[in-house]
Amino acid sequence: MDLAELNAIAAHERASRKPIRIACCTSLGCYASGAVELQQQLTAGVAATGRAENVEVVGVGCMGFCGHGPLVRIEPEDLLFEHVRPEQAPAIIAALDGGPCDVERGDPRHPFFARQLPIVRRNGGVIDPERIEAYIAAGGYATLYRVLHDVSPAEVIDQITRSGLRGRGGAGYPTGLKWATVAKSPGERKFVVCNGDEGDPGAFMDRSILESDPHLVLEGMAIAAYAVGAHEGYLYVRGEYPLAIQRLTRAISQARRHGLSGSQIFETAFDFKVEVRVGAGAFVCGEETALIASIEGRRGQPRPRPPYPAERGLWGCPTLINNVETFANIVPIIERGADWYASIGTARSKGTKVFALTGKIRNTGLIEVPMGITLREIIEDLGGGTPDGTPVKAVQTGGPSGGCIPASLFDTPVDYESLAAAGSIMGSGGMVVMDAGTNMVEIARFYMAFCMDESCGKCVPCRVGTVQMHHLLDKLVNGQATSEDLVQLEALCQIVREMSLCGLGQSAPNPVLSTLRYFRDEYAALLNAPSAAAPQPTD
Amino acid sequence: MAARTLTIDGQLVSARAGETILEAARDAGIAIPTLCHLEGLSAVGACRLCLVEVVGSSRLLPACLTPVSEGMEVRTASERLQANRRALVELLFAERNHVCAVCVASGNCELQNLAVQVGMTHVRYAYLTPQCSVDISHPQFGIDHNRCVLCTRCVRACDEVEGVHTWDVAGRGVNARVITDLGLPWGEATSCTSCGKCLLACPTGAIFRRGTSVAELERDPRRIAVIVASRQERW
Amino acid sequence: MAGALPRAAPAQEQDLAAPTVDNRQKILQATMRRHQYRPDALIEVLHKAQELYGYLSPTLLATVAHDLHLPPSRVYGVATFYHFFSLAPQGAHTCTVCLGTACYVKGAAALLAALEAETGLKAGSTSADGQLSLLTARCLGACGIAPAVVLDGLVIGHADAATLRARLHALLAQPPLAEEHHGSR
Amino acid sequence: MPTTILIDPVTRIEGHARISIYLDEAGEVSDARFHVTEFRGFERFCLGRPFWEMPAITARICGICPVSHILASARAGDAILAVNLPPAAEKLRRLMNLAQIVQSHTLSVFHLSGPDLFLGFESDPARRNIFGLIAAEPELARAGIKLRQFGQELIERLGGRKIHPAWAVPGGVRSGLADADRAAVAAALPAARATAREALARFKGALPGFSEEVASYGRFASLFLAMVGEHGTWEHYGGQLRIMDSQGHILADHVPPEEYAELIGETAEDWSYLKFPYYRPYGYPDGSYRVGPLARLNVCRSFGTPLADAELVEMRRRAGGGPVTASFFYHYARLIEILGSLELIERLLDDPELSARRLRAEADVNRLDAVGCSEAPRGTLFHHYRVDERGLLTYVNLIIATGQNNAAMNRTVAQIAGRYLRGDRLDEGLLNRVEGGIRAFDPCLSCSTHAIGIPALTARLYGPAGQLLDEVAR
Amino acid sequence: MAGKLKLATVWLGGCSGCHMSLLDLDTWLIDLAALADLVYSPIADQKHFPDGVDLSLVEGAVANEEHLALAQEVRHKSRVLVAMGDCAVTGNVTALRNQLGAPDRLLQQIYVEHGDARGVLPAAPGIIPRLLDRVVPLHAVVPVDHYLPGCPPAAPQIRALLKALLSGAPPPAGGRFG
Repeated sequence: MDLAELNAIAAHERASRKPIRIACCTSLGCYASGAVELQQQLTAGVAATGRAENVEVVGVGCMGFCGHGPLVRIEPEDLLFEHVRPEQAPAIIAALDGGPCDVERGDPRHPFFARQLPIVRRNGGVIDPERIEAYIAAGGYATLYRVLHDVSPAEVIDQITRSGLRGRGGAGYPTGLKWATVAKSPGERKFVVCNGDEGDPGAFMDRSILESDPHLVLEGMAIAAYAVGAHEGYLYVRGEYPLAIQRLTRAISQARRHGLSGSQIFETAFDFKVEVRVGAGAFVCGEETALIASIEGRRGQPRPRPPYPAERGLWGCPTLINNVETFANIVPIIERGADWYASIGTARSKGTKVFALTGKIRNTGLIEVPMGITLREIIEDLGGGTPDGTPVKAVQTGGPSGGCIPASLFDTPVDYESLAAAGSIMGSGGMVVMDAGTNMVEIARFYMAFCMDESCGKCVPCRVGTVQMHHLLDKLVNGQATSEDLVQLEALCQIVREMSLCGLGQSAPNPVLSTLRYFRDEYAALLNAPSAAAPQPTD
Repeated sequence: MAARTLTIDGQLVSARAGETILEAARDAGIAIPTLCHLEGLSAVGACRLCLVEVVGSSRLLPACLTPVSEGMEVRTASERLQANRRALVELLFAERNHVCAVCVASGNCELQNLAVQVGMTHVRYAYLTPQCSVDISHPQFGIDHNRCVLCTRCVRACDEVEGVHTWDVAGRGVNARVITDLGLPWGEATSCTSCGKCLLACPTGAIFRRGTSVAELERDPRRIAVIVASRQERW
Repeated sequence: MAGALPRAAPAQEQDLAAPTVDNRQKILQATMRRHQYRPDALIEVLHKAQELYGYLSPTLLATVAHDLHLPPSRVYGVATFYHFFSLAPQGAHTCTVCLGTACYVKGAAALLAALEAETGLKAGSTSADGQLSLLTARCLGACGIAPAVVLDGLVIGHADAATLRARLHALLAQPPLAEEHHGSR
Repeated sequence: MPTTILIDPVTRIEGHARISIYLDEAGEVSDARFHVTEFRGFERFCLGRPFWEMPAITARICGICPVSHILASARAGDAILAVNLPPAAEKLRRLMNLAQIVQSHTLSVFHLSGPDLFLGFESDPARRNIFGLIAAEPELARAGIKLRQFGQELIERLGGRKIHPAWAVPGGVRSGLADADRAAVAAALPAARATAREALARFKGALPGFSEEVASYGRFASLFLAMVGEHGTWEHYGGQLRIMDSQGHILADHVPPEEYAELIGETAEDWSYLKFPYYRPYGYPDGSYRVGPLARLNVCRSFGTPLADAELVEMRRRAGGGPVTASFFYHYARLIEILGSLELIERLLDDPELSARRLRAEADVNRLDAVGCSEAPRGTLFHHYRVDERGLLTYVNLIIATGQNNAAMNRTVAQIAGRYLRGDRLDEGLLNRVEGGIRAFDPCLSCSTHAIGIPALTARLYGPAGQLLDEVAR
Repeated sequence: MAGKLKLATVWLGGCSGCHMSLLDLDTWLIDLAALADLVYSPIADQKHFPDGVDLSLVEGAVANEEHLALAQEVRHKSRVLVAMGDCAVTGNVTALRNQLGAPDRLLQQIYVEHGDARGVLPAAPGIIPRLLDRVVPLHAVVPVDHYLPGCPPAAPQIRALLKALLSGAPPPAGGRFG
């Protein structure tokens, strides 16, 4: 493969496009709602009505408006249809002629779409994620070509550093700095690992990216490998994402066939072989040292850091670990320049962030917005508030490691520091909206149950502390807790946070602490008189 | 070997480069509580009892794994650390069914000693009272999961010293259990050489010799280090 | 309102053929060979083994340990660490309720309770006749269509108790499946 | 018009109990129930544990007679191993059991019943305790305290601690008696013996004044069960079972303890956590029997030591010959056993074999079903275990002395109430008598329910329809 | 009598070993009698727990309804409350039944399956107290001022604690489980 071939593929792909395109979302949400059959019906309908010359039906990646799926978009008219059932295919085809159509219509100019700034999701809902040609036609792999031929590893790292990109997995560590550390770390053998173990319940950004644009991630990884001097990579994807795994696996073999992965990429001396590793249901494997253990085929138990994986990672070798969204940002940054990227967002949080907007919200789905947008804008403008119009009470960000932010703080800008100051974290991007009917203590208990179940069991504070905290929250929810129990709960939060080995344990108390901070009255209301807390006799 | 000078609890201590804070502290006669640590075995930093404060680090660091550095300032016994350690020991006592009064290791138990060392007067947390089994299918040894603290010293002694890896941990979280071979009774573990190093390494009464009655367990975990050292000597 | 998901196991290689009772062992061997019997392929191999056999029996684990040159206890430790692996046979049919946050906020707990009441099964258990396993998941990433339930690999979005009850009845009314089946989740 | 009187709780006994007295429509006592209110569940929660740990676990059934449980349990363990103990181990175990009989009986006689026996049943309730005895009879009290101390210290010298020594184990014992300890014990013996004799003398002197109590505190015909030695002598360890009726007929003799189940059945009542054992051939409740000091002295031919035998002859004479049926004589028997135990201790201390080094027989599981038996201070104690082939317990049954006296205690209460109850009112006098009657058995409810409890007595009187007529708590 | 402290000892779910250890103070008991009046104890005759007790030593775990009520009464009426021995401090052997779950099954096995054919379950409301679902240490139901571990605590430890508390000094630290 060389540049000419790449361009030829792109040109051919573009040339074979038809004037009218019916794009049918085939990402998980729509997929699960019958999108495959719908796509078949549309294809058959187009053929049956003799329009195959002018009209193509394409399965595309996630359009983001998951709560309204299956979604169908007709281009170039930009007609959006929602909740489409397979039997409605003829009606949609009829709509091509402006005929009557009783299929539910969406508004592509709705703030949900209009307020977004797709960078990593730019191909989502646009290209067919199962065909490398579609990606190449959208400019794919040209950046890798340019990097391998014209840019030194140091320059790549410098660009990433100057872009201000920070890790999208949660902690927000400066990506460029991490790359530089791995690049500097001595070692014959280095690894690049993509963390696709998106474990936060209520988060599906990475799934969507992998399902919608797998090559974007692969290309980003290859650039990273080039920059840090690695020749092997792993993509660790949770086993709960079979569709993403399937598309990713297909993408890798396509890339290999096209000489875009493996040995001598683009006929340079650069080798980069990447393998998919499928997780097997362990949230803790999102923690990088546990992830490493899992890739090595061991129990996903973290080990204390330092040493950091950048120095000692997979099999003791320097290892770069970034998450899916981080890698998806690489190509756009290199393509359009660090300055462009750094112009988006806030002073310390650059670029965009993808969020999964779920819970008691009208417009459920996936959004990509510039850093610095306020929670209110996301929830009210893009999200449209609660389905029944009642006030939103709080939003939970950051999953089990995050916290609940009350409506009174919705003017908080979404950036790493502001969210942390509000007692939560950016996390990987889950946003679960809660209305007045939500019991915040129950939510805290829900997350604690999660952490308890997902604790690997290695260190004492997390293994036992989460169980004890859950027990106390259980007592609270059941109205059996005393004020002493509440004191003990808070003390335990502190202990587990300070003493735990890894991020799972250290952040497990966060949902409790943040709900205590903003909704202490709900805890207080559940307290019982001390005497009633005594054990009850058996019957 | 280059020397490093640091202060531990205000005391000026000199240590070899590469030594851990724990080693330096013990050489200087400063006791830092440990449980999962055992000289002769790799350190895993799991029990968290040896966490110390290091000036300049926002997080607490495990003394068993953190190498000393020049000018390092370490505090091993701040009020916060002591309170947290006590809580950890209480959490351990609450986790399984530790009944010192009727335990084979009573009087020779690191957990029982830790309770004294950290000043635990009682357990503030709810006892979880899991249903744990006792396995005495091995002709010589037995394991009582009621008394296991999941320190994995048996796992490491078996793997690193005996070189067999009969032991490992199964399950996760509070449901984790040490197991032999495929989780079958120990007596059916064909990989076991019956060397007894797991028994030596165990800090509590979890692993014992069959026939041992209450408060009768005799074993000296320090022998693991002796075995390791004498091996190095030979090779 | 439902679409079948591909199998969870890695699909990076083409299988020799559709698995049958007779060639499962061959397929498993081929998988290990492709990984050059490397110990770090353990999880991949276990995925394949479970896909082929439905669950990881002691014999199967012993074979994997032997062929990958791993201590049996390590194989057992890994197999029990990850929620995906099952050491006991699963029901002929599986019903998995997602308990991710989005689903939880939208009533997944009540849904699960209804299913437990309906089937008489506790979450995580299999009926005595081996026909149905009632399971839970910690977020399928299908939050956009919460609450989500997976019935025999079929994702059902915006699930409600009445619909599920009807579907379950329909499923269980079918003639019982043969003893051998290929587990998929 | 049946009526119930409830006495709650019973004081100065080892355990939680209350008493109900039922009156029939004529106002006569129709029944009495001694309710044991504690439960601990040893028989169940020990399952799945190795039998080697059982001596120490079952010791925690009772802090007063842990040694009895330790020994019965260790003997069951011996039987599982199917070994013969080194002779020294057997002798050391005997020594400890005798020490325990001394300390436990002393506790009963001085600390618990002493105020009744030496100060009188009518003394001030507020002073009716060991501290009251200290105040009123300092010398006697001090001597009693020291006698108990003698027993406890001997236990400590053997087992390393006074209470719950982890010492006797399946196959033997863990340590011997150092020469210095042996000498110290020997040196303390004369004073102990003097106290025992003094107490006996005081008791005998007061006995004529207790004629009411002798007549009515549980004086009835019943069976008696105890262990006897080879020649029918008094035995406390390693003997065989004998059952005798009040006429002195031996109904069963030299029954090995492992065949206890053929002799003894057990049943339960819904009003007590204490089970009801009975002599199987006679059925329940006809087969109710008594155990303990009085039973031991009734069934044995002789004690086997000079001082005790002389006292035994005298007691039998005072009781009118033949088996003694008055439960008040439990106190008497207890004092004789203290004296006899001290004599046996002296004899054992002189045994050179006590110094042997070999104290433990080693073996693995050789038998899956085993019974261990010892004479606890309060009576015959059975530990019955079944284990799997590795030695994990699959079945545990414990038959405890006090349980075997359960029916007798009920009868005693009924007898006292029948004699002293006037109308449907409770008074201090009745309470005293009922408690005194119970105390003669020295019930150890920690043992009998594998439990322990609150220590005070309240009486309740119920009307015909079950309504509370009266309640007295002093 | 004025000036003498009021001492009580209480016995909940345990084996009485701690009380026996108290009696193992032997002749120091005579000294103790000079310092304090024993106003409630299993070895004394008072039927009701009196008001205004200065120091209460509580042996045993809380295992049934009556223990619970008594523990609360004792706490209410005592200035200083000591959990004496491992059962009161940790639940100890008394709490071993917790592993078997709620006590119903336990009772069934012991009284019916191990009993004879006419076996019945003890159940007489108001007469024999209902068992609590779980045996718990004393501090789980009432605030405790001092803890004295040991099974039982040895007599010298009890003496050291009593000496300190009776003289108003803080009790000695330490003590060991088991």
